[in-house]
Amino acid sequence: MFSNGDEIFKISRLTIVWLAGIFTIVWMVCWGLGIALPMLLTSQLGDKAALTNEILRAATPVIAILVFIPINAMFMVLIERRALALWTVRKGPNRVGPDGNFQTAADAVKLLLKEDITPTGADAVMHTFAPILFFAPSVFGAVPLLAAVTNNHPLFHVLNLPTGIFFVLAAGALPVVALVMAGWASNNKYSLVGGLRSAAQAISYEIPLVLSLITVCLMAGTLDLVKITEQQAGGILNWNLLGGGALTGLNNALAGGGAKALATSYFMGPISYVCAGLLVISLIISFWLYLTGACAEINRIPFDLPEAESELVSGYNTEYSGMKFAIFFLAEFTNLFVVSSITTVMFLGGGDNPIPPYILNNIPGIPQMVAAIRDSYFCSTLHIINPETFFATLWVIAKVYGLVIFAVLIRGTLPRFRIDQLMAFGWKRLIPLSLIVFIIVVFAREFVICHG
Amino acid sequence: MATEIQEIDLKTDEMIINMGPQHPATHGVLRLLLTLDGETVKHTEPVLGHLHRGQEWQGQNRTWFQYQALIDRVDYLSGMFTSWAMARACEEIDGTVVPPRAEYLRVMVSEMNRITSHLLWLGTYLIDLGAMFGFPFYPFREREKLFDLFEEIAGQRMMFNYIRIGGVVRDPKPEWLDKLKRFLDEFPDRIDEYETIVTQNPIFLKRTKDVGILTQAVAKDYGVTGPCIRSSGIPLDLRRTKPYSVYPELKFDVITFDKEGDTWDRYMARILEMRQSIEIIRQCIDKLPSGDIMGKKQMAGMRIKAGEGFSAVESPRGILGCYVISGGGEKALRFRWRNPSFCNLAILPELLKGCPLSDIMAIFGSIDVILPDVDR
Amino acid sequence: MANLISRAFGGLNEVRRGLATVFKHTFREPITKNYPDEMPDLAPHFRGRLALTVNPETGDHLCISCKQCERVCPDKCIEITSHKSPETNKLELIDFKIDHGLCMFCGLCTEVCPTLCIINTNDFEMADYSRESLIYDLKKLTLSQDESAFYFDRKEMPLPKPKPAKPAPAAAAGAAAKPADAKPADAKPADAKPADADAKTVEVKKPEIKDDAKPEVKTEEAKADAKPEPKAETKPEAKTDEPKADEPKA
Amino acid sequence: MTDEKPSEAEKPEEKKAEAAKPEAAKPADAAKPADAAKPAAPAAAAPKPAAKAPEPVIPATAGKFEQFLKEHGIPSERLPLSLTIETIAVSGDVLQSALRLLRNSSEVQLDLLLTVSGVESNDTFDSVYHLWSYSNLDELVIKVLVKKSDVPEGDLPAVPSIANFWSAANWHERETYDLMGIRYANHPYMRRILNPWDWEGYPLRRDYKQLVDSLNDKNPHSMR
Amino acid sequence: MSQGNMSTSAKPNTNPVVPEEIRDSVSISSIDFMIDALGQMLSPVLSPVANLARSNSVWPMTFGTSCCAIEMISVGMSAFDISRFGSEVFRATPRQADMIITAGTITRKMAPALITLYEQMPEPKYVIAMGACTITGGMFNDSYSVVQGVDRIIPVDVFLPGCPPRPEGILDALLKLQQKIRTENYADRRKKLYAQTSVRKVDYDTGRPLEDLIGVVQEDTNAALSSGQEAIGDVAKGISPKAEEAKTVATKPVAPKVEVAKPEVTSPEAKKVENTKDEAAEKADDKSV
Repeated sequence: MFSNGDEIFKISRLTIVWLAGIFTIVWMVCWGLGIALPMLLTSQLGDKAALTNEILRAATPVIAILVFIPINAMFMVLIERRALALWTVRKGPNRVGPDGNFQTAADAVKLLLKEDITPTGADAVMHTFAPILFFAPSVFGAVPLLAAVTNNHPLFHVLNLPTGIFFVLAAGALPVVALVMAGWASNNKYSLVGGLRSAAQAISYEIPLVLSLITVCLMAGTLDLVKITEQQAGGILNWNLLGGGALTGLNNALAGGGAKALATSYFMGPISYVCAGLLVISLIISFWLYLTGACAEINRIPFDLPEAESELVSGYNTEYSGMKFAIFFLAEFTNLFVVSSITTVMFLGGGDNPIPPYILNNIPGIPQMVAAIRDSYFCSTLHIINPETFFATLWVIAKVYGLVIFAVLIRGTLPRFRIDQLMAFGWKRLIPLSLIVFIIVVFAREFVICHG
Repeated sequence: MATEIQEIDLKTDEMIINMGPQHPATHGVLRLLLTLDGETVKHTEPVLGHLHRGQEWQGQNRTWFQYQALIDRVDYLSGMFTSWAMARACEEIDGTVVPPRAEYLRVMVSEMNRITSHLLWLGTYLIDLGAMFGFPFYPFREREKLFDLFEEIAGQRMMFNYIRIGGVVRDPKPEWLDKLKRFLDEFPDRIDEYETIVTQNPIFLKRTKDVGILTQAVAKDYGVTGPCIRSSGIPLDLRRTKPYSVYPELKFDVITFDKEGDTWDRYMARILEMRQSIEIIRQCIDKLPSGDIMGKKQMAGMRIKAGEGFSAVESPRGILGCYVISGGGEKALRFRWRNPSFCNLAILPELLKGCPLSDIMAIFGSIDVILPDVDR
Repeated sequence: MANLISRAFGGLNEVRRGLATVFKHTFREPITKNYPDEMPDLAPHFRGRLALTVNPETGDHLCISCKQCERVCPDKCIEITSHKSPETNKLELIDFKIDHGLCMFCGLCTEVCPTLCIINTNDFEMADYSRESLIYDLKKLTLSQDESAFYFDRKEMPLPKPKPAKPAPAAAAGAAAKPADAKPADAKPADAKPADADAKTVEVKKPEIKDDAKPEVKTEEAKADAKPEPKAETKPEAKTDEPKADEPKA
Repeated sequence: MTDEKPSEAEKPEEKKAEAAKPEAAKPADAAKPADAAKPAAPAAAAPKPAAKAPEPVIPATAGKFEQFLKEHGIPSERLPLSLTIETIAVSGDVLQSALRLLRNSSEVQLDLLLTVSGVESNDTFDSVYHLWSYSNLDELVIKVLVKKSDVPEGDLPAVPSIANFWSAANWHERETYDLMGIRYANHPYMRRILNPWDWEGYPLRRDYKQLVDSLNDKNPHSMR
Repeated sequence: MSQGNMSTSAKPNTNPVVPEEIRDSVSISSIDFMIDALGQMLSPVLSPVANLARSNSVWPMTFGTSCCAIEMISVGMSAFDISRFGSEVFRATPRQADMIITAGTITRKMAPALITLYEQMPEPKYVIAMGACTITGGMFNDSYSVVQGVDRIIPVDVFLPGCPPRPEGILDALLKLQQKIRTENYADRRKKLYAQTSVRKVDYDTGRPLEDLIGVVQEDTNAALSSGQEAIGDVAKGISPKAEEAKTVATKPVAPKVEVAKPEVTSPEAKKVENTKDEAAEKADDKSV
């Protein structure tokens, strides 16, 4: 079975090194700007530093994201290349740096130093702005997620919008404009076709995507990402993936509530149980719908028609070179990351541990470990580690990159749709299905006390 | 008040897209001038010749011995077949008798070559359909194993120069046959693996089912041969219908489908052909007689009797014919290749009519065209 | 409707099977060959770079300037310069040029060579920075005694009989190689450095091949004359007989 | 080889003019082998015995297809070229009707047109049709011979096109036009197919002279 | 020479350093001049970094015409795995590629496309001539329709003989190219863009070079080699003798069709198709009369 242990070991080592590097750097930036510097300023200046501290607190998440996105995209490109190499029985990039760790860094530097071409006949302004406009929303979009994925860390309170998910979706819908711009401004027919394809595709798949998320919001009763995450705390049965809280009663029963808890949650008896079952199925379908729609939204295989390499050469970015292309490249992977984060927050319980606390706390050693971390010097004095956030972040990282890897696996397996089939699939299958699911959820949730 | 409702068509314009000569899906250097209405193809004009290297001209300006070494390049994915076609044509003119061992070896290596050709087709076809990062690597993996065998017996991976006029050039060692057997044992599992990933994949089915249907009438009109026409229900397989070499002694059936073939049938025909080739090679190994491998000594200054001959073999792409006119000298008077790709490609405009842009790749890929075979 | 649902589930199941099959490859060992680190083990008949052998035992150059290879070459990539030595009245090799940029590695020259002098080695690392450096002259083409022995053994060619009357062109070759060598160097000062670098790498590579072959070579050489080795029972020396047959004709 | 030797000496412009006129180039070509001694001589000499050599075996009886065509009133002539495949020559006028008949009649069903090739022999341009069948084992080679003496000066030999009713012939005829310079009358799209569209000359003709320009240097011994 | 001066004086805004022939694919602003000057200054620092990055991520273009292309695909596949060197990112569009492996015979009909592709690639760009056909024409070296070596039409960095070369040979060539890249000077490489004149145009319709440039190009490259130092100053001043030489060499670029053609270019091309068709028909008619 493990005749490939060597390569698996190498790729895991690479992943751990990179993830540790990324998150250490990002957290150091956050901590330095948001905690250490204000602490220092307050101790030195007293009240005079209040305004500076406010500004710093506001700027911290943005700077953190700006630091995070490029490094993360580099890592994701690398992990995609390595993972695909693993699945195609080869070795993958392994020359630059140990294990090929810096392969994508080399790519990035090369792209930065490459000649930047604006083709004749191209609309130079549009041509330049398209990648920027493509990239910017992924930054905005990622911002409200920060609070949710860090288990509402105080540093990111400032970003906690009450309509978080809508903001994220709105930001996610923006890149289409950029793609059409890029396609149009390139003065190339393939680009144009690619851009138009992406517009058609994004608009079609936006609907099931949003409907599936609305289903979740309906179950949660809120649009606030942090609240949605918090509701799902307490083990896998509470996650929106499994019924959006419909199984909370079962969870409570297992946690020690017994039959009484069941009776409270499922107050209508058998009807409630049936409805709970329906909710579970519906939400699983919603989850699948979201993944499908998101795949289409970010132009991943099997929905990568806008840049279908064997048809449209390179689609909307055919005429892009050098740094502009690098930005497209970067934004594509950032989008993948953002989409995975949304999935994690909305369906997979954010930073929640899949093992419920009533089991986890009974495992010897775990509570002690948490306590030890909480009481440590880093935690209590320097505020480097916040135990709630720390473990939540670990889980978020695992879930998000798990989804990323899954997307890579899909990329390695499936061929791509044809454009008319893609549209038919979107309009004739996904949208009716998402509406059906939505209606089922609307009625079924009346018979079950969710998240309760 | 009944006003006449006028139907006003949305004003659309035809767009001319120029695909190729350098395009990832044209397998080299075909250029297609497409007239598109939206994404629907109205008209296709293939522009060939971007790889026209003058192979026939070369045939008339090289000695027989020299030209033999060149002709693997006519259809580089199935060099054995081009060599074989030429060798057969010359043997026909010359009346050379090829020893049975050589014939069996020829069948063996040719069928191996058929497998490599189909494997490459499988990989590139999936690339055309968009699965470009995972699956295509698997067929190439098996292809490498066959290439190692080729390299051992013929000296090079692609340009074999193995089948010569009068026989074959090198006798394989027993270890080589053992290796081949080992490969044959594991290969069916690999094909199963491919089929697991591809054959019933819903997206693949959507892309290929009922796409590019080749009717028998059109196929016959254009002189289509090979897996394309067999999947359309015409059992034309030279190995069976006009058996040459030792094929009469081997057991296998012509693979045909009952209905008119679409892209998926063409895919399936090639998968089945690979399985069939495995069986043929197995039989060859079992029946391989001992004896000489060269009927007539190959010499640098060899001459072929005056006369003309046409011979055809069933290459992975169809009937590969070689029409030779010899003047009795060191060089041929006229070499003429009947290339399956050239003839099969001619149906492309017919098949593409009214297809969406994306189907161009699905259809073009499924015809399995090799550009040097088209352009020579 | 039921049909639709079953089809949807069927489709999803197929996708799952595909994904699982791809994922299964996680646990398969990569088949990648570690090329720059370890040289590939090529078949003995691989048609790589052309080279001229010397007699592995005596070190005599084997070429007799019969120009058969030059004549048979479809690409006309071989150029042999020779002259009739006044003393022995035999052809004497002055220079031997092969343009590897022109060569198509068909191996016809090796088939017609009566003395098994020109052979295809297993070397394929010929990439170079200039067009001119691909034209190999006699000095660059001629293999050392050890390498010749290695290839004679590897390709199962019969060792040449030591001919006393041989014009021994090794010395002449050395002398003749000089002007030919100087020419490309003069013409391309800019490329001199890369060319040198290349030459170096070639030389570095060579010993690697030799190292693993050495022991065999010695054992084979010991019983060199008893050529029909245990290995050769299925291979009735078809290849080696052939050029011999051609020789008188030329 | 014969063509190369003179072409080295000539300027491309002159050659261009000559290539268009096969007849004009002929005497010059014929004179050449005398001085271009070594490789040219065998090549040039080779064709002559080929055409002259009388084939030993000529079947006494008319072939199956010759008979069949005769029954339908189409004259044909058996050629003694190939021993295994029946080869007949028909005149250009009846080519279309002959092929139509052979293709559609239920008796013979020669419905697979393998190839249309152009051949230049000593005194004729041949358009050769290889006919097979999808349903039986019959084979037939039909040749249309156009005498070089019949071709007007500066013109191409003309053969009626069959591409209008047999699509398989379309590209083959274009190719033959491109490489051999046989013009197929009434072809729907008689243009060069392999070479560039404004290419000069017909490469497979014996009197073809190659371009000499900066993209090649036509010296087989130059190692550049 | 005079032509070059004229055009520079007529269009003062146009950067005179860019040769006419590549102007449609390159636009240079004053920022580029600043970067150029900066590049000169920073070159000692920047070169090692840039070269390291460039040499380790040479993205090839999927350009393959014949047999060698199959080996080029093979080298990307599992057994040889060019990805170990960071080069598995085969880009279909020349705009994003760093290297073009001319895998397979380049015929006269294909040559214009290759030239266009080469010109569409952004600097720094490298060429590996793979296989005998592209180095010298190989076995087709006496054929009427083959370009006898791509170095006649585009500058080549590494020659890789073989027919086709083993995939390991491609890796070997790639490694040698990487070595070459590592020894480059950043500023020089930037400058070479403007000295880049060794592209020879080929007419798509006749398959002949537009101008027979053997002599001129030779002089030009010699001048480029010898006058490396003076050129730096000239670039800063905005006048390059090489650019003027280039003008004499440069011919009006035909737009041979490749897939990345711009829309306006395509439709005239299509018209051209029609025209040539008519012409051919006319020609044929003339002959028949």
